[in-house]
Amino acid sequence: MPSTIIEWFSDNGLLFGLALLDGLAYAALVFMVAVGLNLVFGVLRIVNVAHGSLFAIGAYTAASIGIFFASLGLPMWAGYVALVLSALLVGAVLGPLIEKLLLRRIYGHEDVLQLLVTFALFMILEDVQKLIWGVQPIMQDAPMKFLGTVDIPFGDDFIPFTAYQLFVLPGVAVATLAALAWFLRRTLTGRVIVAVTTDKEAATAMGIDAAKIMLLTFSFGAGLAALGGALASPTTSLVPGVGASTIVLSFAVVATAGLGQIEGAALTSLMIGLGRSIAVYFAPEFEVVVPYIIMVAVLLVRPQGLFGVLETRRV
Amino acid sequence: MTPSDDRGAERRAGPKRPALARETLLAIIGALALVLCAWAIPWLKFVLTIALAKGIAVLGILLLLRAGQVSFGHSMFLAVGAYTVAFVAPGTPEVLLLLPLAALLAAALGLVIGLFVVRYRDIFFGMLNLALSMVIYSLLEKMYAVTHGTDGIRVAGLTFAGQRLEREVQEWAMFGIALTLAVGFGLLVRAYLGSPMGRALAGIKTRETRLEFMGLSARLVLLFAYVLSALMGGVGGALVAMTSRHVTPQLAYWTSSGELVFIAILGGAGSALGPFLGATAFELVRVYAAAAVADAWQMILGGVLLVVILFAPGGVWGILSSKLKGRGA
Amino acid sequence: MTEAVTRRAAMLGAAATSGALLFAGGNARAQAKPTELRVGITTFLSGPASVFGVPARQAAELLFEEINKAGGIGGIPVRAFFVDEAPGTDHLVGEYRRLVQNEGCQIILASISSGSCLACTPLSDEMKKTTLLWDCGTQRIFEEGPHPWAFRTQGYGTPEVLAPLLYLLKHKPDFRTLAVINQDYAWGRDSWELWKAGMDAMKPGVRVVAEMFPRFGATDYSTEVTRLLAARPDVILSTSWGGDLTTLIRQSTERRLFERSLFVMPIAEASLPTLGRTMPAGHIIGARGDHWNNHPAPKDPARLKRLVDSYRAKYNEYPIYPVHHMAQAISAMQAAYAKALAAKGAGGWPNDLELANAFRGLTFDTPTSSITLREDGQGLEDQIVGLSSFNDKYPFAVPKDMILFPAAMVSAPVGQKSTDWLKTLKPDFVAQVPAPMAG
Amino acid sequence: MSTPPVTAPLLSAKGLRLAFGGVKAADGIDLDVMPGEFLAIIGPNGAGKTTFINMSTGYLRPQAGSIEFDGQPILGLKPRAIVRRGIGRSFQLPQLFTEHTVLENAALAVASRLGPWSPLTPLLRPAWREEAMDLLERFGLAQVAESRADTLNEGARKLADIAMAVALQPRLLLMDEPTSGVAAAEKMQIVETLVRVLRQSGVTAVFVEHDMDVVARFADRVAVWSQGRIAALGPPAQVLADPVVQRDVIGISTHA
Repeated sequence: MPSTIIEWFSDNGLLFGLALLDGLAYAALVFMVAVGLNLVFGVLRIVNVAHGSLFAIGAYTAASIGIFFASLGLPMWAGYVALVLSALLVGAVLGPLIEKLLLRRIYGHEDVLQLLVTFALFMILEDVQKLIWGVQPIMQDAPMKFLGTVDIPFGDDFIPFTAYQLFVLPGVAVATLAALAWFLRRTLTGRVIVAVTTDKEAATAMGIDAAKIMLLTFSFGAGLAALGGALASPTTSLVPGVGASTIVLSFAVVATAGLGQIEGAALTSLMIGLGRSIAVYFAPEFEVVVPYIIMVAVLLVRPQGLFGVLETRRV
Repeated sequence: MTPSDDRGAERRAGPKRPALARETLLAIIGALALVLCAWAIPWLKFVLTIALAKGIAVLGILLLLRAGQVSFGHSMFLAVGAYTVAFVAPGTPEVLLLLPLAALLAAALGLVIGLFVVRYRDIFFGMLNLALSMVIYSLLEKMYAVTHGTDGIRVAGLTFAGQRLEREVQEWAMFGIALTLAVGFGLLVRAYLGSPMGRALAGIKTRETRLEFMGLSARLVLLFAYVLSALMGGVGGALVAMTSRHVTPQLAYWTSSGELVFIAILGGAGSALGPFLGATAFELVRVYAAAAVADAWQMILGGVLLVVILFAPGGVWGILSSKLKGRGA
Repeated sequence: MTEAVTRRAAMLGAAATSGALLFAGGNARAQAKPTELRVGITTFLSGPASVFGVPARQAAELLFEEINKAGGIGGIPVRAFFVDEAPGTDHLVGEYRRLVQNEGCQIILASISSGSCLACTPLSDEMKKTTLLWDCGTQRIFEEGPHPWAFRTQGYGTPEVLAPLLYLLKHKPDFRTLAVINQDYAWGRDSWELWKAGMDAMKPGVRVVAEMFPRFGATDYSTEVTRLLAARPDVILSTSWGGDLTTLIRQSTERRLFERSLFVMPIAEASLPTLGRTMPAGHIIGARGDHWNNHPAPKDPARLKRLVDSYRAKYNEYPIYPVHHMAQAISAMQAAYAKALAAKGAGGWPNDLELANAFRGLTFDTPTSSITLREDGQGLEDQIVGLSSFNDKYPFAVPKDMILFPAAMVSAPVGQKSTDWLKTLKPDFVAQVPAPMAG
Repeated sequence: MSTPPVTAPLLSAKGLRLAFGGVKAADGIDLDVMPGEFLAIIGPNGAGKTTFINMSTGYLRPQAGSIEFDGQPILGLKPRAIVRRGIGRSFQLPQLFTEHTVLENAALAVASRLGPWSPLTPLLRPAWREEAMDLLERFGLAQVAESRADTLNEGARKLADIAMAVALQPRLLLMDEPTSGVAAAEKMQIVETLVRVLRQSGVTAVFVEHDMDVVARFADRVAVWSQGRIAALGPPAQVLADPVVQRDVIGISTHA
């Protein structure tokens, strides 16, 4: 058995490299969803189960707008406009709506109640999606088709990768990470968000309008979820239930990353993305449990998460 | 009785006694109502048995909620109990053996997992439970040769104290066992929550540090509750398997765990009666919602949950007990 | 809450008690003719499998409407009670009981998912209620024990896998390597087991270069596609369906995997309308039956056209195979009632046992062919497999070079387990494959 | 083992050092607490007073040094093990179980001393209830026994917090600012109650205090903390009269 494994390695060393490329694209998608969830958790201290629904709605909206643009005869690059529009729409309309109508009423309640409000919202939105978009798979892949493929050499063979997955997804993820880091560290609003994440009482005592910051952060997180969904939509078919599997993965990322930590979310997403794609080659049976094993392993060593700050209770 | 009189009476008798009376009264009414329902509407007997079984599992959620912890993976113990029945029943179909076995195995798993997760609090506690339940879910799904994957396993014919019963009688037997166990575990949890162990458990929610400075190990206190809750989860799962006679990995999926937490809040975390009120309400709402609008039942359930949290955070128990209180019972 | 329950209890109590009495009276009692024929239908109305479940529900609504317009069955109207399979088995078995004990359904059309069927079928034995398995494909149902009250009004996994396999052996006999990428659930695993047993028996020595079972409902296959691109298998088998299959096909097309390997997709039909022109041509596609829109020689062309046209007119989409499977179950139900009513004579109404007996050995017509229910309850449905192609008539791929596999040829004989039977097949079995159909 | 000489300290800390980042919270602390004495700790905020209590109770671990209790090293033990050896503590911010009644708080402390218990024994069984009530009476809290702990005023919460520590029957009690946050009018009364109970129980006490009147009246000795060190140690009259202490410590702390 060991000898066959070594053989496998010598045969598939190059393939291993390809797996890393795949893992990168997957990590990018995971990051886009998880970072929004983590940001929202950091400020609102609510584990937003409905984040997965926002992802799904973002994806559906992007596809719908894309299909509408195509029906107008707009060129293929208009698909990218559709992606951004969808994220803006969800972030600017649905986000504030949910925050103002629902979440605002339960701030300060017990954690479990806050969690369940978003769980209830998740259940409702699942059916709403079905009522709006039906159950048949919806697809709109203009943004992916627009850029075509890139051939990556592989021994004396070559492997076509879509430029979208190779460049656009990781590119947007890195840009998002950089923009977020800049926003949180260099702008006033960003620093206020960080202040609220670190110590809400102190921040409020300093005269920060926490309500405004929470509204802003939630809408922003909703927009990020929708952008994640929109980015995923060109490569995948949208069916009911896509939100449920996304959110459970994002939970794992948030807990592993450390609460409210965007760099942590990035690193965790990368670990999960690479871990998963390597598992597809090494041990496909473990593909599904990879994120959870990573999470358990990280928390064993660092109980506060990768980038989390250990909170010592003052007595 | 004016409000001030009411308060005065309560102080003299201690606040516990009227609550106890309300709880007992409600429990008796509830049990009678269940029996009556099961008798009047035969198919509801099945739904109510499932509700009782889930109620027992939700008692476990209630324990952890008392410590301020939410397990978003508790249905893994339900699944362990259910799969124990499915695997063992072909060889040993005796219900009276299967139930303790399922309880034991679930408690053993609870001990192993508990030793790990009681070191964590809040979101980490919740998410670790979620992660571990997803691992168990994946195992049940992936080990196709053993578990038949998502197809699940049909539970073989069962015997009750050596007797193989007719369908109608067996349904009553299962209902009776579930009701008896529900009452038994309800009393157990009630006593436990009133004991120093239970009060210390509740202390984890408000002042965990103090526990340590009283010479107690908060982790040990939580571990005990965790194992007990796993045990009840196993019993609930075994009852679900014996009633529905078919088990699938779905039992361990995270939405099933969410459902258990949902039931706990719907019923109200204030009383050991809450889980059963919640489970009954949940199953009935689900069944009638599904019958009324087969493709939007989720929305109705979600709506009910929202209304309960926003307008009656005490859950069904909170509504009923305040009504009874209003009548001066 | 309590009040509502009590009121409901009083209301239902009467119905339920009479139901229980009927039940207790059992099959010997003469059955009074009801005022309506209540049919319970379990199908996926939410979750990923609703891509099948909802069209089937629509088909049932359409057809019931037609039947009632034409005077119902035996002079009484039919009424459907739909139940969602998605919440899980424990919920479903409760719903089955509700349909029988509370709603008073006389017949149940059960289930898309194998898990649901495996849970409902034993229940049909216990409750002695005729149950038509209208869509689930697991071979385990009738091969692991008798179920006298259950009938499957369509084919099942074995013919649905064997037919495409035979087509492949005929179309591309010289393939040497194969990879499989199936959804990770019962059907994905079972279909691979069936395929492997048949392939190893009829063409030993094929090297399986990758066995992948991605998560059910997976949204990204780029890693799997990379692996398949690098492995360059001659043939790629995928029995996936729904959103999973369309995603797999799109990601594979974009990266030209279809140019490197020949795909065999036994359940592609349901995804073709969604895929439109994205579907590559020249790959082996199946439909879980013979009900293709472009069937060259349907038994009743007018009926097929009517079904397709009325479905399209009402729902603005082409019917996919679950629509046909639902229609088959309803046809079977109509035929069985006709048979039972004829046996009873004027004014009579079949009781549960008489109804079940009417199904045994029943032959009923479908728009494309006719189906016979064997003595074990399994229906014999012909299979048509072909190569994906495009023509002017349809905005999506349809098969060409179609081969019709008679049901009896590709089904395991009564009493034999499919995998055992498939292992007994010989390489020369391929010689029995009929020639492609004309047209 | 023979009876220890009367002069043996109950708690003996030697060379304790602990720094948080650049801040030296303990920079070579040497302190002996003698049996039966009341030792007051004074000093400006941030001088490391609470850190000393936290180190002595196992909540923080010093980077260097040793602590012995009753001649036994206790460094590295968990708080609950140290509690079981007889060091109790109270908190600057009272650590009560806010959703429990005061009686339950006290009874839980009593029960945890007498544990382990069966999970079926009620917390308010007669024996525990009586002892808890007795304790509350001694602290003057009997009136509020049935009230939820989060409904009490600050003074009562402080007393309840200390009562819970006393319920464990410690030999040494470390109190972190027992009168902070308490209205000036109540302060003396609270301290008097406290001292009476502690003297009755024969408990040795160390308490951090900002009110020099309280210190002067009740402490046997005073230790002055400054930047992680003990700047002065001795009888109150002597220490409080020291001009350096008056300028650096009292001047600041009376304003705190």
